[in-house]
Amino acid sequence: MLYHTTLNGEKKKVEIENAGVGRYRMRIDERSFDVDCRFLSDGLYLSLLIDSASYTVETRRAKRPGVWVTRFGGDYLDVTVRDDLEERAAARREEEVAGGPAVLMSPMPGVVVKLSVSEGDLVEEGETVAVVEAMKMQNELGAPRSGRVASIVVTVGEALETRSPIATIEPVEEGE
Amino acid sequence: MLYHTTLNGEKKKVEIENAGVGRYRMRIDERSFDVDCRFLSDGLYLSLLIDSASYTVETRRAKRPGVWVTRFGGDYLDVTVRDDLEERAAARREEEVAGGPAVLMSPMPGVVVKLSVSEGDLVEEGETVAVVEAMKMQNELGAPRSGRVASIVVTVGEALETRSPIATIEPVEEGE
Amino acid sequence: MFQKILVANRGEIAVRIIRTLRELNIRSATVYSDIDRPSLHVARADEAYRIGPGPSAESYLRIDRVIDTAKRAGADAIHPGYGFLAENSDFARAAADAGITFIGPSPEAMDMMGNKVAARRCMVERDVPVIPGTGEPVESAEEAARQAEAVGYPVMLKAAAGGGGKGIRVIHEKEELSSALERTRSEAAKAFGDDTIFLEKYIENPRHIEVQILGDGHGNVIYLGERECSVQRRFQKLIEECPSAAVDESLRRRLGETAVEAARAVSYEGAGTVEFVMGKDRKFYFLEMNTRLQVEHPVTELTTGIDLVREQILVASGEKIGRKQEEIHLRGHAMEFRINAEDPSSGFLPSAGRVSNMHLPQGPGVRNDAGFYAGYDVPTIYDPLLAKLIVWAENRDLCIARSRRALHEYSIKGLRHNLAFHTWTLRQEAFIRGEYDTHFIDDSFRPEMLKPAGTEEDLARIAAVIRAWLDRDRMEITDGPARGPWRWVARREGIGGK
Amino acid sequence: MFQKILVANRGEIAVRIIRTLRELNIRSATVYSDIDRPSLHVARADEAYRIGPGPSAESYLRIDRVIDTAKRAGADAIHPGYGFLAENSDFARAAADAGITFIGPSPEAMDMMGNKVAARRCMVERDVPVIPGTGEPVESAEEAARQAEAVGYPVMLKAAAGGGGKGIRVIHEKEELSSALERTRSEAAKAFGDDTIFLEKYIENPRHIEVQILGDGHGNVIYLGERECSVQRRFQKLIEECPSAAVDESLRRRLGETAVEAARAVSYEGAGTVEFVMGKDRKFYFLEMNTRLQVEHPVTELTTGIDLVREQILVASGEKIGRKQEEIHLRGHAMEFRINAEDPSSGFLPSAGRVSNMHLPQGPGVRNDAGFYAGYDVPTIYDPLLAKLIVWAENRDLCIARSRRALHEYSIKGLRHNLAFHTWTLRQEAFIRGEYDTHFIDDSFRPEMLKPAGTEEDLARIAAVIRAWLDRDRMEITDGPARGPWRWVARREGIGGK
Repeated sequence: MLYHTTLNGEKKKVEIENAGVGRYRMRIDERSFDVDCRFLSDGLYLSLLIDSASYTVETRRAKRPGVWVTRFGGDYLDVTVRDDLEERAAARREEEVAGGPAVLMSPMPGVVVKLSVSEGDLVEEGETVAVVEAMKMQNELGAPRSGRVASIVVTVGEALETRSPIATIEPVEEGE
Repeated sequence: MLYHTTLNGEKKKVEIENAGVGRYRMRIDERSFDVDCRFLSDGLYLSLLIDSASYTVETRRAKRPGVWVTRFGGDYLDVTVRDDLEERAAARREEEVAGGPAVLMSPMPGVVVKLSVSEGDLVEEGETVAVVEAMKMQNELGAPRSGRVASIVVTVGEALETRSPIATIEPVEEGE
Repeated sequence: MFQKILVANRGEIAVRIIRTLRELNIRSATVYSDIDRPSLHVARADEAYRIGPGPSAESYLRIDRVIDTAKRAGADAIHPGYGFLAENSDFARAAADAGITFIGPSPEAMDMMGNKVAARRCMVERDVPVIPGTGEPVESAEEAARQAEAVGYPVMLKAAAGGGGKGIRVIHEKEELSSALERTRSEAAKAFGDDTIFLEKYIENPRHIEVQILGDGHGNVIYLGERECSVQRRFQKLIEECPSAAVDESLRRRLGETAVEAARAVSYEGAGTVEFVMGKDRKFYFLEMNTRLQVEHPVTELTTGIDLVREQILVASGEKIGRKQEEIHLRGHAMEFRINAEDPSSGFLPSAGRVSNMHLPQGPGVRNDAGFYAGYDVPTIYDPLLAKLIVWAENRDLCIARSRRALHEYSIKGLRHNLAFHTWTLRQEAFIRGEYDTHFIDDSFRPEMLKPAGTEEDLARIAAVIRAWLDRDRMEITDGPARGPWRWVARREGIGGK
Repeated sequence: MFQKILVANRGEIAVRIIRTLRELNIRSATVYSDIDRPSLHVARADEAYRIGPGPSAESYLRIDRVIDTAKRAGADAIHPGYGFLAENSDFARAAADAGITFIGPSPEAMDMMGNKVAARRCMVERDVPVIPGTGEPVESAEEAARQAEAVGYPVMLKAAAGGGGKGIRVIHEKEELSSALERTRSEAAKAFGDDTIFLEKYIENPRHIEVQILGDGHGNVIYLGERECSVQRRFQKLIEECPSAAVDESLRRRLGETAVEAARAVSYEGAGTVEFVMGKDRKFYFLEMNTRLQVEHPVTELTTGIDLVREQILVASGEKIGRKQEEIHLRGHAMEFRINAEDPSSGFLPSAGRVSNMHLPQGPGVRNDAGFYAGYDVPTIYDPLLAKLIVWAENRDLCIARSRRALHEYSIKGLRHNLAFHTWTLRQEAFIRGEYDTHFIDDSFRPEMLKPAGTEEDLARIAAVIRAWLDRDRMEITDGPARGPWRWVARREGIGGK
């Protein structure tokens, strides 16, 4: 079966065949690998032997569809893995979103201690929109895209949950 | 509710009332205790505060019905806990068993390397009946009761599972 | 000796203190807020008492409740840990009033060291070097110019009400001073509502070096080597070392003797830390004294072999320090890594949630001081320190190699943490050479550096693909035991599944 | 230096060696039998190669397969660990023939020390003390009487074919000797089919003391202190200490110098251990030399600060030992507890099964060398050593206190183990005083001693009753996550449950 993968922005196609229980034959570009794969700790870790090289891998689904956060040793990688069908669906989704507004959400539970912009302000991507206090730390939350602040839906002092919406930034037309 | 408990051969009655979520009021003899009880690690450990004294307890069901193996700190205790109904059933069971034959079973997987007795032999409780090798160690298995070896159902070299029967010892009548 | 000690804290430090109490055969009692009922310190203590709702202002910071609990538990001493009430002299006084020993210095020593201006004055009297500067607010541009000339450029203008790096301006040349003063003053007025400004010498390439000291009630004060704490992000320490790569034997002695002098100035009893800032010229200046156990005390324990919590308790019980200065030897090298529930890939945002699984590193030279366990729900209302990894080896190079190995073994699942940040730090040339200062992280760390390139990319692809592949076969393997056909296959092969 | 080393072992020792390889930046390869595919050493190594079916005779003991694997992996050295092929000189020769460095002494040194009679003769030539006795079989009662007179009573008669404490008889007086010889001879003939008997001095209250030595290929040999290994059950070591409570500075020097002499006798290269038996008169005698890393090497590492596996590798690569004898200092005290999958409450029967959960002790002075993890199925076909707990403290008393604390924290669920046995040992007066010999456990341990009495009885009742109570409410809480109403309640209170 063929998969579309993305890692650090680079896309590659990967071909996988089943080669016995827990065994796979994989092809990436011109290279191919034998993979022996077992679960440890009741499925929490994956032990891979890839052409005899041993890796203990942690992996979990990210929030975005088709994305896996994977750890080898000390490093974490975000990898997208999609089959043909999913790849086409994702492409459609991206097209629709590209021109649309983006919502800034709180990445953790906390309390709004400051709003740095007002509705109607123009912001650059990454510019601070709000400051949220959690675990005794003040955290500056930046705009998810450049554009105009279309709405702010929280007030200072308000308690937020993870993924509570804070503000919506809409794109600004060229020459506007 | 009233429970019959046995610890190290000593029997006691324990009365328990529910006193809120995860809270109990207990009475043993003339002493009574407030108990606050929470699970840690998804139910694998129990944190108890008994009149503010803190215990982290591991406990699991033993093979015998109504018996719990419980650990506080470094110590392990076998405790029987039965309600009235179970207590009566257990008493009946014990009566039936007392005069009957007992089966020696392998406590672990292994291989029979020696049989120390033959069918018809008289043995004392604890006397070696068979030697089973497991994990490179030879383990002497003793008779579960005194009596006569009624049957031996394994041969030297045979592989055993946990709880495989090895021999049956039947009681010898007084004066026989 | 004490019979029972109340540990008035939570998290890893409460667990760590309880360990030493158990080793001393002293009964441990502790306190917990409602949200902390399932916390590790409650399970590890001999006794635990509810002290109020989750927010610390209603629980761990309530002097009255802590003292009442100590009385109720029949504790004859209180160990405050660090943070919360540890440097609160009112708390120390309340304990004394209740007839309970406070494990720490006298309230007077705490007050003196808690007041920056008074502490500075006290140090100057004792010839302990302080950063050259006014010590008093700057009133005019002329005065500023005169003082700047006296201490030598570069100088720093500091808003009295600032802190955490805010309200600060560095001036390299005389010509800049006057306008800089104006700007700093007006910014301070705007930001803090207070335009008081101090001037002091600006220390270039500053290192944060601190000295562990130990005093008793019999006039003995010794020092137990230094700690290098310059790996900081926005004034938060992240990695600490003992010894410092910038300190040799003779400098160590001078630092140590200066710290002892500072401690003697306030008749210090117990364990304390004298913090210095050291410039690239190896001149050092008193910053402040922390009148408590430090988060990073384990690096000192591993190199000196001394249990500092034990020493605190012995001294508080009236014993003399059982060792002389010349008996203190540093052996090898130790590093501490603070494992925080915060995500270095997105601005170190705090993370919270359930630890679905964890694996602590083990083996030679590895110490874990952890305050969490698999299945624990990390609350958001306290500080994000989950655990400390402390590594010892024969020398600094081996300690770095061993730390890399330990971090490679370390795994925490279920919430974001900063393990990858520590791995990154251990790869930086400046860190490896030991040539870094307190600006190191803020100047050189970028979140995107956590995403490595190289051959592991291919492997990551493969792993991810396998996961997808398995998932496709309806194998439920995220965040829980493997179920479904894989489990059945595993059993058939005798490798898993009950 | 080596680029890649094959670790020809499994379990905790393979994991421990792999750790040092990672710290040295040497690539690690290892081997596994079919049943060991999910074992920890496979996951921790950089590379892993299948070597055959489960039984060691078909995998870990197959010299041909191990050598082939080393070649296939491109390893330039092999570390054998302990057990399996570690003391097999044919293996060492096969490695040399394949152009691969064997990390250990020369095959000649292994052969000499592997032959007890030859080793004894070699030691006698070097004036290393051996147990006074015949060294040759006893032919007649007259000869026995003459020899017994020469070495002094009590003496021991030993069947040549015996072992593990069997075929031994102790004779205290001359009058008993002749008939005892007859009986021992006839029993030996019956039990072992060989009536050869040796006579030697019987050492009363024997302690098993061993000395760690380290030699290089440049004629340097140093000793790294002793280890006390007298806590044994049927000749299996269970607890080891460094230093020994029975050894003072001057005795340590004599033991060490004697061990170095023994090692020099065979031009020893690498890490090795010279075992002595020591009587209550503190006279010691050579027993044998183990030409490999010992299970209990970590207690030496913790007190000397030296990584022995690292030293082995450096020496094998041709380096000189980087330290002189006078630079070796013992600091503090260390104890090792072997955590075995065996049940002390029923005759130490081996246990096997899945580790359903575990919690390793942490904090100051605690080192874990573990070969298992939560979810691991412990196989029955290898030795029962799951892990080692190694504890360091400033002195022996503190080390005992800390070990108790660590064992209190230690938890393994899902199979039987000997943690409770270690807790028992730490309560014994003889052990606490350090006055014990190799008979200590066999003489004083009874399984029923593991069941304590006291106030905890009541509490155990309560705990058990609560369990029963919860169970009654249909709360499924055995061996798995809490489910059902309790989970719901927990969530409502914000203390658990996702």
